Amino acid sequence: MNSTTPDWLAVHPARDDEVLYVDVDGYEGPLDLLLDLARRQKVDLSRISVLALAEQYLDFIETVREKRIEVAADYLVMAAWLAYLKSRLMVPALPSDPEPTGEMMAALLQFRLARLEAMRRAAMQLVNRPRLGREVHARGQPEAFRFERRHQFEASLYDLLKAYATQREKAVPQDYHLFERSVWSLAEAREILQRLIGDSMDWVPLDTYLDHYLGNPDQRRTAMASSFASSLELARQGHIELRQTLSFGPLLLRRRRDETGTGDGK
Amino acid sequence: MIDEPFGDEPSQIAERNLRVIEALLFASADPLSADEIASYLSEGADVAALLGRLGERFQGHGVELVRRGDRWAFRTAEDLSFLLRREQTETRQLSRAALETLAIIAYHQPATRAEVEEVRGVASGGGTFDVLMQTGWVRMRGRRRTPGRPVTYGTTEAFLDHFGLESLGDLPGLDELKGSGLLSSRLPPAFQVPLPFDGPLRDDEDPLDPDDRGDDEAAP
Amino acid sequence: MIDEPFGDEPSQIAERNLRVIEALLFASADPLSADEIASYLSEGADVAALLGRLGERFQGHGVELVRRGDRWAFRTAEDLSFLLRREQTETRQLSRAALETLAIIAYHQPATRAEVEEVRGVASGGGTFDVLMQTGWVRMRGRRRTPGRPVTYGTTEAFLDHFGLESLGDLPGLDELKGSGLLSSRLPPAFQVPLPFDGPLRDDEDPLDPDDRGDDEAAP
Repeated sequence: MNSTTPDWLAVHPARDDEVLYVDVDGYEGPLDLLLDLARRQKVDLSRISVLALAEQYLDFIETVREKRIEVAADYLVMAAWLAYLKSRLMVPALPSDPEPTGEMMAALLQFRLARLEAMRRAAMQLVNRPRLGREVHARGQPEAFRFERRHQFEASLYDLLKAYATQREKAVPQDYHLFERSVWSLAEAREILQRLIGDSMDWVPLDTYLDHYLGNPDQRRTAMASSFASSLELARQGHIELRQTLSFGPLLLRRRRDETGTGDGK
Repeated sequence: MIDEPFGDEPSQIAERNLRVIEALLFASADPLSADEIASYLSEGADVAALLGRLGERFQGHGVELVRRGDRWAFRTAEDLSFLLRREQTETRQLSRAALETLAIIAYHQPATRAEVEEVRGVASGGGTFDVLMQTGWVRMRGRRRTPGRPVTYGTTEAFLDHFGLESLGDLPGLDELKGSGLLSSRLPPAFQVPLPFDGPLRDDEDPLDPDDRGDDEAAP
Repeated sequence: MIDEPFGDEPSQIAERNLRVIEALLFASADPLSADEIASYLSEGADVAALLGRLGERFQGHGVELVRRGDRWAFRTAEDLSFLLRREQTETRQLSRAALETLAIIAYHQPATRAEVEEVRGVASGGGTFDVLMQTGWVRMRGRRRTPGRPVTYGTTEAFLDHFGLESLGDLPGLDELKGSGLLSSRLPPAFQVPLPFDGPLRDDEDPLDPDDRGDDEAAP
């Protein structure tokens, strides 16, 4: 092994038990935890005491839970299975019992542990092989097919234009966003109107105030409608006065006398 | 290429073919198949025999001809590895979970995600398989003909190339694992010990759907 | 490397040195100088003589040892270079994201990645730009003189070539796009199609730094 060996090879360096008891997250699932506990028995996996292993696992989970550390469901399922395994191992099976014997269950567990360990070892051997780009190298300056690559990609002008048009069109509502003023909310209209009227005590037609906005066809209607509605509201609240001398004549507005100087209405 | 006398036509043609193969394989960073090579050679050339001869010529060289699955490539000799050792800084190091998953796929292929999880005893995050697919070492092979039609995974030729294996039979410790029955995905160990298999689809595998992205719940 | 008898020590060392040079030159991305090579060889090795011998061995091969200035490399033999130029008919379609990005770069160039993203309304993965650079249709022009100095992208002559355009001015404008039905006629009056520009750097563009790889965070 050397410095470039990936971290995981040093998987579980002899942890001391204190660390072990809180570090459930350090394990990749219940089988990993069991394998680690099994290794602590320092015997060949085939000669391991499954009963002792089950007890250690159950103790571990119990301790962790006492410390109110949340344990993933996988671990609890395994705990339940091991508790059952333990009971099967301790009570001799009756010949009529249809359930698998404790010995069968123990063999199953041993098999799974051995298989996981074998796969780990295999992964380690694999990763320690002379690997391409590290110990073994391909041609550093490949020459093949350099010329054809330019033509490898296909797209027609139509595709290109279609893609562009679609994109731009899709973005249009966002472009509209800039002009969204074209709908005046009542609150906006009210604010604009109050600002325009200011402290003016003279009768001025609404159209004159809105002159700047009415010139813009996008805004004409909404400016007129919202301002009118707001002017009614402002009049009702006593901020301004309204006058219209003839039907369809200009709507005149002025600030109410006792409102002078309080643009924001008390 | 002057270690053999030539002058008669067939040998001249063979020499030329050898030169072409040498140039092609030297020029390409990725292994080439016999078919790909054949299209550059004279009609009816015996590619396998030519590759064999080329391999002999480069035996003991600093660069050797190697077989990777059904493909061939020149690679620097393994025994020079300590001299040529380069740290791969660009490639991210695989997580432990990913390496374990890779090994399980390699030794148990074709393997479904559930089978990998069964060996590891823990649910794999989707990310692990994605990362492995990104390395180019693992591919989706097809779908298992069982309820849910889970995707089956296997290794690629890039996998063989990266780890310097001629074929899956070169996987380290394969014989031992086979002997101990540890390659079984079924429990308890079945009598018939399966071998990793990266050939065409098996009887219990369906091809992937077009545009299959490996979501485990495929439409039946 | 077995075409000469050896057995005596000096010849064994020379053989080994030859193997190392062969592997080094094969694996190196750039031609190597004699000095660079020497650092891998046994003490006091005569690099020039070894290179001469290696060159002889590869004479007439599909691959030859060539000298480029003071440096050495393996190259496909001249007479076989046609092998590498073979057109492959296999073509790949651009992904939708790549096509959209290309289109926006074409019309809005010089455009930064952020500007493209603004039009597309989604963040582009780095992969999209990489693919476009691979096509050879898009190039980095320079860096915009704004905070962050983002890279500006534009199209290449290969782009014009591929799409059959004499110049960027041939890209259809707003009215033509509307006329062909590609753009709907119900667009806000403010809707405009920019005039693309692929000339020299503009006032607000700085040249790329040497070895600029387009990382968006460049040193100022």
